[in-house]
Amino acid sequence: MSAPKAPVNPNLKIMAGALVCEDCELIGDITIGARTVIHPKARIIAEAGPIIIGEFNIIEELVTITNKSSTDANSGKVLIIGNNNVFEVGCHVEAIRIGDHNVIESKAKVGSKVEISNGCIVGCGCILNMNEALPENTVVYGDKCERRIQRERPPAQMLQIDFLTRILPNYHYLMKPNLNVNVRAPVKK
Amino acid sequence: MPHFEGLLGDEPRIIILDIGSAYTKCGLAGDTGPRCIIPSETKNPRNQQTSKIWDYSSTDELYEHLKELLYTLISRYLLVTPKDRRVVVIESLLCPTDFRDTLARVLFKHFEVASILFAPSHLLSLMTLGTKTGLVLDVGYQESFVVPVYEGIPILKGWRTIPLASKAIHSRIKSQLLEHGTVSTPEQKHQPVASMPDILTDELLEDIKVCCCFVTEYSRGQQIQEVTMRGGHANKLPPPPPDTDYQIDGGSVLNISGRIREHTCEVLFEQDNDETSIATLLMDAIVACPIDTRKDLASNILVTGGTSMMPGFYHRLQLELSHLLKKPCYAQQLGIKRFLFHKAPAKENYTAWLGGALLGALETLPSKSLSRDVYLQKGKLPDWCCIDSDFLLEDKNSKS
Amino acid sequence: MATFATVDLVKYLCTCEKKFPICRLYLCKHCLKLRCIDCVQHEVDTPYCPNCLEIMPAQEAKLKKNRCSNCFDCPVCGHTLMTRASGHISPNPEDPNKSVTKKTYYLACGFCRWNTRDINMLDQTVATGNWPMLENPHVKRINNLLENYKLMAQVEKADRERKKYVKRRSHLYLQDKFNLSPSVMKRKGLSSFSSLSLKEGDKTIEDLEPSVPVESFDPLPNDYYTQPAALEKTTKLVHRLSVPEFQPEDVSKLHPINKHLIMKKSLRCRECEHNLSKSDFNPCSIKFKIQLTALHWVPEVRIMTPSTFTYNKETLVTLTMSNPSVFNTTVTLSQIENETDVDYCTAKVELPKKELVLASRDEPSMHVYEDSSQAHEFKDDPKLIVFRKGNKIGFVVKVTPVVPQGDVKICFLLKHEFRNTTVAALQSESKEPEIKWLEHKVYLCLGTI
Amino acid sequence: MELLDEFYNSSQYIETASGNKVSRQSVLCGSQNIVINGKTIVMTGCVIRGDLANVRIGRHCVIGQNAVIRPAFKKFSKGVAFFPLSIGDHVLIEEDSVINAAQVGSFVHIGKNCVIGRRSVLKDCCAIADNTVLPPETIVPPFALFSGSPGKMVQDLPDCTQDLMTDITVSYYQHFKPHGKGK
Repeated sequence: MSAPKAPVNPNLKIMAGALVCEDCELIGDITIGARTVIHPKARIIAEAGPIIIGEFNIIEELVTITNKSSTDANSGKVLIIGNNNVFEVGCHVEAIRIGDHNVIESKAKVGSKVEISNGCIVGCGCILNMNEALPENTVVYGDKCERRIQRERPPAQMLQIDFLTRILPNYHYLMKPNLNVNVRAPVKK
Repeated sequence: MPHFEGLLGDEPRIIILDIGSAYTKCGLAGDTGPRCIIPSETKNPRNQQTSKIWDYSSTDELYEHLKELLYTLISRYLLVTPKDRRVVVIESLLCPTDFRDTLARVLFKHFEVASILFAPSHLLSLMTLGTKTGLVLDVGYQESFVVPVYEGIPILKGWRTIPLASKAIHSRIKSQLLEHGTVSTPEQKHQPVASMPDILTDELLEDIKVCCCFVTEYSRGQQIQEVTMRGGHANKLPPPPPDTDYQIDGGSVLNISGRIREHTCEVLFEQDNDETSIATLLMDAIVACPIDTRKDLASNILVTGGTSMMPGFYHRLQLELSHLLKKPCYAQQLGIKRFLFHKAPAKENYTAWLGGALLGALETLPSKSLSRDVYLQKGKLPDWCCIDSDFLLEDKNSKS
Repeated sequence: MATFATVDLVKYLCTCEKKFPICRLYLCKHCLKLRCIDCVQHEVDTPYCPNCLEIMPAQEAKLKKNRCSNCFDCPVCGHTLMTRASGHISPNPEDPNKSVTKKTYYLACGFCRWNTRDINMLDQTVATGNWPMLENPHVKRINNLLENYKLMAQVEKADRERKKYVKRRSHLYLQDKFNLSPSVMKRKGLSSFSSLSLKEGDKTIEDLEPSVPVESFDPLPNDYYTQPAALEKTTKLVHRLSVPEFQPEDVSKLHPINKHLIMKKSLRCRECEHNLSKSDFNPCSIKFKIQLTALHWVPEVRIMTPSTFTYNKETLVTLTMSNPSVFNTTVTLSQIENETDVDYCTAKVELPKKELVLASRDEPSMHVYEDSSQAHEFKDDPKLIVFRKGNKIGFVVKVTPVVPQGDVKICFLLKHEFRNTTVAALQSESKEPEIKWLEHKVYLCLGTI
Repeated sequence: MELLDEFYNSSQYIETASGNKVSRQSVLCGSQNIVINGKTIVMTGCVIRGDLANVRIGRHCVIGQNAVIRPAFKKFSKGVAFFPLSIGDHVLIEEDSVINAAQVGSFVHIGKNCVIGRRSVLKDCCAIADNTVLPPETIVPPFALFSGSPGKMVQDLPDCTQDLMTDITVSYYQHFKPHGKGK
């Protein structure tokens, strides 16, 4: 387990109640909302513009979220991720915007021209790179990225967040929430 | 209840097999439907290449592929021990001799089945109705095939076939897409399909046909043919149905124009240079039959084959026939007034199979089948078109 | 998947003249011949559900059409459905002030997220079973037909019995029964079915209602001409064909599909009818009651490292050979006479002329690193035997490609000692097992030029 | 084909008393909850999440580069629980695969870039082809090869799978050598 060593990122804003493991890479102007859990080895890179992550999101290990607005029109825009989203192990997200209650499953890739509304599931290994907006409650699944509309949106992961908030501090160095403060220091709980 | 188990298990159930040119239907006698309908192809587990059963260059190749296909059917779907079981094979009258010879070789030599009965598909289809007379139209993959059957006997001079079926629709969709179709990919919108013809796999064409296309109604069909076949002005076309966006994978969208959706199935009904279509096929078959059988045939039409499940097919066929009846060439000859259709208690694509399942459940089956002993002794199969093929029955008689 | 890709480089010739990697071959200990999956009999042992891994007795499997009654597949993507519970709060019928939580269950797919509520199937009150089954709407009609045909078949059989006694008349008999014209008579192959079409002379069918013909059909609904194809509401062909009897076209008609069983099978030698492989009864077990895989009895040849080849130039190639037997085994390699098939032999090969002795297989030593003392024990020629490690040796062959391009393929005859331990054990305890020599043709693909 | 020697930088790997070789660039979270039984190789970039629940890995396993071993959670009416994850002996997991299973038996081969869904159970002697996605709660019976997305049974494995897997994992360990030592 590596000792706390991440360089201080002055543009990183972590709301009180968020749980951000120290052992991950957060580059650029990033805001992390309350009760969001970021597992170790996640990478969030605000390259072309800021990234704002809402509340109650789970971002698992080896996830990469990049603001990489590829077209000129989007350049410099903020990548806003809503609430109650789950980013599973190893997914790659470069979307324009992500709403609420979405699940991006393991190894899925969401390209930089995609807008995800609410209640969508991008299945394991599916790749979305068209210039498109996913309608609400879309499920993308399978070898051929087939789609269907589900009736109910995926449930919120409140219980899991509660559990993780309890358990992760026992094992990991965490970044200290710094709402409205630009100074942060690693703290071992 | 071991006693009951013994009773049930005494007679191993007969395998009913129908290897169609696109799909294979397989199941057990006495069932109300086949256990599986799978593509008639085999997949090489090493390089994932599929080979179609009917595309064979030699009987040795066919032997290997049939063995593979039957192994899958028996061990994955039927879960039975093939040895010493009886088999009913449903075959078309047009089945090539080398195919049935090879199939018999695989079944007898490799799987060591007890007996095989080769049963003609149109007779089996009629069995599902419980009638003895009818005009059986099979619209399958390769061709459409009509056989008049009167009092249980096929009228051989009445059979007609035409290479208009699924395959023709697929190639029509393909050529239309290559001509006008567009694909939108992440890189570029509305590229012509012709720039990436590889995306048009057989599977995709089939799915487009199933999900997007339909058989249009008679009057619209006539208007369309006026333009596409006889060079009428394009503004005479009926307003086409809306286009459909078809997702190919996560990355691209194929635009299926309304014209493709409506026009492609016209291939079955267009009367080209020879003035033949599926409808004229039926008419000509009736004309070729003895005059006293015609009325019975026309009022007992049975349509089988997966392609006839296209939406709108029956409605169109019925109107086509009624209109043909008004044509002088048929009106005078036929002397019939109407056509009546039967619906079998099965989906069209397994009607013949169901007939096989009925036949296979009867106790007379052994006496009609070719047993392995006789096959090994004679080394060949009887065939309906060979006069010397009576040996099967003769042999049976002397044996029984 | 390296393990399963490279086994194809070395193949052994089965007795049936087909080539297989050694792990797919069996050695019949009674015929002492190699057998492959193509030349053995496959028999159904026990059907079981691949999901709940429970055995279903063969009779029950037959009745249930080889489908598990508790596990279901998703009709959309084919993945196994999960049972999900949900709680409903409803007022207590006895005490209106209190409420009770009632648990109900539904089936849901964890992959495409289809669930039984999508098709408005009612939730169940128990977790397993009880899901309504679809029934073929034509069952009654088909059974009626079947009953009738069975009756006719009986009549026909009785007729034939009678016919035996009046054999002379049989031709005439057929003629007046079917009114066959002579031209049709020639085609008995066809007419033999005619007796099954419902004509049975005096015997008329009482119960069977005739099929009712239809004169006209409804035109397509107007939506076909005014709406785009409703792809999300239409099933694909695979969905339809996975339930042949129903073939729903509308997504809302999809129904959970009972999981298809798979089976444990046993293999039997076609010649001597002894079992070659019979697995344990329990579906979870990986043990076998009988298991005669060739890997346990025949020395396995492998290629040590990939080599580069040039046309007409001699290259040294190291092969390895390992001994599966618990005895030291002597092996000789020789050229295959008259191997002319260039498809399998594209290079000249010079093989070790001396006998090779393979040390016995000894489980614990397999995990130990190489031991140079072994080389002395077996007096190995270091030019020939590159290394010796437990039951494995590395030896050198000289390969000269004789084709200018393509794969370099060689073949040779492998002759090895074989001690039939099981039979020996049966005969007597003290006797040394009898030594037999077995020969196998081995085909190797060494690489490309 | 015999396996080729694969050399690693001895400073990059820790060899334990029981013969495990664990990359320093792997992440073992909650290492007190992780049991690795011996002669198992954990390669660079692996993540093993012992912090969520206990993880037990048997003998002679190979965990390829960037593989993630992560106990799966399940929701109950009164909260969530992460299921302990156990992996048997002689298991080969190739690179970039994500294992969220509840149980992986012995003699199992998992190809590259697979996702093994939550609470899946892989019985002994089964295999998962490259790029397969097994959805949550998939059961893989013995001697089955699963492939595709969703993973489905495509083929039977040979009866001697146990011997093949033992051989390949043992020889992988023997050929996994530090720089400078051995041949």
